[in-house]
Amino acid sequence: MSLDTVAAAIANPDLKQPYAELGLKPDEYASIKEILGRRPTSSELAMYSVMWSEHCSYKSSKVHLKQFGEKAVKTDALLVGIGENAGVVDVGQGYAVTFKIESHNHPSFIEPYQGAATGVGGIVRDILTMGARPIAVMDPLRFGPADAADTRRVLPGIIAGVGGYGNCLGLPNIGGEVVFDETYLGNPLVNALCVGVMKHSDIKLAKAAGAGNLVVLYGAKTGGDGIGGVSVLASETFESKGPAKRPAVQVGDPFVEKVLIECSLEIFAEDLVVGIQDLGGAGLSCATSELASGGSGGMKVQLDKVPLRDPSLSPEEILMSESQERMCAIVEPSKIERFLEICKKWDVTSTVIGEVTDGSHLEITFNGELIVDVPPRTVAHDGPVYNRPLAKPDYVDEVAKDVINPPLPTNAAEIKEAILKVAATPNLADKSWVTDQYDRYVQGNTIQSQPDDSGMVRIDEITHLGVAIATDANANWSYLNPYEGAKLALAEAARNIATAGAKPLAVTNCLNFGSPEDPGVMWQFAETVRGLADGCLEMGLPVTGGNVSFYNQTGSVAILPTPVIGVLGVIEDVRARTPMSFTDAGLELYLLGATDENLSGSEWAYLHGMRGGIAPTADLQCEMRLIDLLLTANKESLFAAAHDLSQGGLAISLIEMVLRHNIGASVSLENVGISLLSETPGRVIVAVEPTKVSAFQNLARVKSIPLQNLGTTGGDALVINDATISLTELRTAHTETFKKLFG
Amino acid sequence: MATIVVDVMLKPEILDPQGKAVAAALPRLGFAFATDVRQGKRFEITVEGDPTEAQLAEVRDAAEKLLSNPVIENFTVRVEK
Amino acid sequence: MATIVVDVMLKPEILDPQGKAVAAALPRLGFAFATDVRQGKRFEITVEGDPTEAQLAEVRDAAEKLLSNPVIENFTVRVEK
Amino acid sequence: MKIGVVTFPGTLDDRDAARAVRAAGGEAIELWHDDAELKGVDAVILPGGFSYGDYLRCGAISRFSPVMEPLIAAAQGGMPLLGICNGFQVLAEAHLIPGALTRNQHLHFLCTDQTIRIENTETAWTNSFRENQEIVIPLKNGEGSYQCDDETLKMLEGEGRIIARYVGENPNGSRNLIAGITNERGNIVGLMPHPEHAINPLTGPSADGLGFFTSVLKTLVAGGAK
Ligand SMILES: Nc1ncnc2c1ncn2[C@@H]1O[C@H](COP(=O)(O)OP(=O)(O)O)[C@@H](O)[C@H]1O
Ligand SMILES: [Mg+2]
Repeated sequence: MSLDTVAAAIANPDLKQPYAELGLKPDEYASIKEILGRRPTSSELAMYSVMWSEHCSYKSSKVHLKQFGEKAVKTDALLVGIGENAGVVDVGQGYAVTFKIESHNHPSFIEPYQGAATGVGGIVRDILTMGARPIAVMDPLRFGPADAADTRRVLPGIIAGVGGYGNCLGLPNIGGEVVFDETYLGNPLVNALCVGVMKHSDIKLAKAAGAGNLVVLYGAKTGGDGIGGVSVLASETFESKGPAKRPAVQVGDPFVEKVLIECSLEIFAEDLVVGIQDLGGAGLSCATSELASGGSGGMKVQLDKVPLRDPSLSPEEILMSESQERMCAIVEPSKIERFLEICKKWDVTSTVIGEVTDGSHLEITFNGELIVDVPPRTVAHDGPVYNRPLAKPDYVDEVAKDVINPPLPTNAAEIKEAILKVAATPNLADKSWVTDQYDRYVQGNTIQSQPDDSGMVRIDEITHLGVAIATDANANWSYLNPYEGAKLALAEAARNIATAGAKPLAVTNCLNFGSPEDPGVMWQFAETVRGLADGCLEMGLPVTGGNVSFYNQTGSVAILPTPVIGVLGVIEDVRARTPMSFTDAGLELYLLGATDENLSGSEWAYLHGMRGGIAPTADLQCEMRLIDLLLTANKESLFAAAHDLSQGGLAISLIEMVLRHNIGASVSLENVGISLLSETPGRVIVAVEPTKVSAFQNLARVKSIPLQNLGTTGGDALVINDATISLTELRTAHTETFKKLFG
Repeated sequence: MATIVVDVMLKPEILDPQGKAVAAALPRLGFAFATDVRQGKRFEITVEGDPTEAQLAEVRDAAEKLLSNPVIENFTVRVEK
Repeated sequence: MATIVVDVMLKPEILDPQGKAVAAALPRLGFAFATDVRQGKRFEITVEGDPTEAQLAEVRDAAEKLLSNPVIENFTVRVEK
Repeated sequence: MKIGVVTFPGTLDDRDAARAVRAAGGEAIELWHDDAELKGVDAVILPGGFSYGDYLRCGAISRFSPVMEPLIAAAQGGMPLLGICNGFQVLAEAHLIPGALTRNQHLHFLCTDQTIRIENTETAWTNSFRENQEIVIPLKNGEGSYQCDDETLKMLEGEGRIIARYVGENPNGSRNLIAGITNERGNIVGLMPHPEHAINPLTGPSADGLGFFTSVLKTLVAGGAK
């Protein structure tokens, strides 16, 4: 095959190019020609096509995501904001923390194990790239119905992949979600979060500054993995019959990544890099163009120097390859020797492939011939921006008229039946079958993990400083009202870290939606972003980064709008956290927050085939007072335990609390059905020692949070009014579901 | 009784971390013979009597559905005496 | 270039949970042919030129030291055309 | 007392093992797989993890690391050596203890708070425990099923060399519920669950694991393994 060079592009301007096959629209192709003043070479076309894909360019979402910057509160806690690989937050004592969520949805549908594994690998490299040591991962997941055949194919593979990769890297898995809904059949969601910690002085950025500095590619060799993979793939809707294409699957090598992490951290510790970028979606195309545009723009790369696993790869393919476990660093010539030496110690392949120039173009040669000559910003940042049409879909007003009145339990037998049903339903059942496949202990700093409200890790063994993270999405509410749904998910995630006594500091998100070319989906998306931006502004929390995943739909049926919101908080002394459940009998149980009768979007309504109604309205002022109360109570050690209420309402929260340490409780409830099954936001159960009750009541009064006495802890059963459910019976119902479904 | 062997190997273009690790370990132990190593799976399936053509077709079907992952792997089926 | 194949199987007396899982899954998919399934590993080692006797001896040595664990596994070495 | 902790490429629990050594009152010394020296340590821990990705077989590649040569010699001479999880697998691959660790019978990675019973309290690593003391420490692995032939099993049982057994349901299919074994002399111990992750109830299920590390310090103070 002959090499398409810049000279050839000039000499042969009318060559027909397969831009459409690469996913570019005619006007996008035209604007590439305009930028370059000639037709692109095939290598340039490859670069533009992957970098201008929806996945890499955010072309449909950009105009909306701007709000996160525009509406943001100014905060000194944000050391690095949106735009870098991941945002960085000051957590005090000289420490900074970086965290981010990414999706790997479509690859995980095609090859569940490798898709999920490389999803974890990718987000971990994003965190490492900031200069941080990765310290934990989380995995919010969504699947089709639990008993669907394809779920049985997809779920075990995804769980094994998340575990297989994360366990081998030595990253504790401290939380996640497993939710089932019909709309995810054929569109499972695999979101992966990673959090890392560093000292302020260690922050690294993706910029290639300083003419004469060297461009070093290190890590795995480059193969044909996922050529046109994530990027093109993530931009295509699956036909109802199955995937439109079966491109080469990326296979992860967690061992190489583990070594890459240790090697990189040693390199960072000796301050050997000027800039650094991981290779993820769009591979070298992305890394070189982003690094170059982060600096003055000038960079020369000799593509033939790239070490190959498959020697038959063409230059276009080398540029597009998404081989995993690779990093690209900018290194001063005086430091290169030491850099290569550390790579050698860890047996990591490292190669100088180019240098930073004082020009303004990214120039790539192959065997001495110029094949790419572009202003790098036009590749990395100046991609197309679409203001896609949006329209409120008809269903929204339709389903708002639905009357949501599922049958509610009233007598003892019905209460017991309802409790056992809630305990066992796949969305609320015990997830140990999943989480027991994940190492939660490695690194020795895990304070909380599943099934706690949030994950918590210690970051300093001397001072006991720690961070907590929770991720939440309530797609049922987002479906009814995406604006409120986003705020409610934010509030829930914040509450989930506050119950433990951690103060919310920053937000990340992964926005999973159907096709942006559908105006209804686009409306859901726009409303979600508006809701999240407004919510963050009101709560004073910055959005530090995130990810958008579009085209999660089969035919014309999109997934429920699923904005997964992650909130990170700080706790000064992890030893003093408030645990999720009690270890003593004789404590008083209270419910904080008011309960209303609306069952719209609740699990109980869903269990009765009802999906409509009107979502609750988020009262963020009230949520903030509640968070305040939780933090104050934690400081004053008022609570023996605190546990958030969300999907499944009081019923599931009580079940989880009594089963945690096998200590029962007796509660008496008026309007028992609503009390147990309503999912009104802004509520928390707390367990209080009798001697601390009056101090606690005072605090609740000061914060204007309604409270209700529920009962007391103790015994070997959950007693609700006159219904008694033994802990043994309850445990069986709660823990058998996943074993029965997945073996 | 006969044994049907199904060999399952990663497709040549797919990364094989295990094979790579073995290939890297061999020279460290002083073995210089290998230019490449790929690691796959071998299934030994015992069947009653002599395998029939129909049975082999069934095994091929099972190899495709269960024993291998056609997205990333190839397989071969043969009878071992 | 030639390929030397090393097959490594668990000794018959050692429990093979993977083989057992496959044997249990086959009938669930409607495949009734297997009376037993064992799962092992297959290594494909590429060498330059035609393998010599000395090279094969070396491979056997490597199979014994590295590719298999003689406490639980047996191996065979052969040249594949 | 200096306790060496070996890091192979892919080792994960080395920092935790060192932390446990310090918590017990010892001094932890880092040992690097590629250096054939033991830096004058009095005992060594091969920690958990996925050395070389656990590719091929767990422990099979690391077993040939340069550090293993002096280590094997020292251990054969009586120096206390503890292999935890991946370290246990390395010990088995190096034939310092009999048997092998194979895929969990249920084929999943399993991370759980596991009750084990300490049945031999005379080894260099278990002498702080009471006989038949039951403790809870994390078990986390994909290939923790202990297998050996009948003869070996008979010998291990007969000589009291099974130092710890799983209590309750068999978590991985190990023969006779074996969680850990020792060599004849009692200085080398292989253990599947992780005592280094149970030194403080804040970060583990208990502090029960500390006993393994205080045991070896006691052994060393008393003049080495018997
Ligand atoms: N939903 C979102 N909310 C906030 N920031 C986002 C969102 N989606 C993407 N971003 C940010 O936009 C930037 C551009 O993303 P990109 O360069 O594609 O990052 P990466 O490929 O590393 O995920 C990143 O900083 C990312 O955090
Ligand atoms: Mg990135």
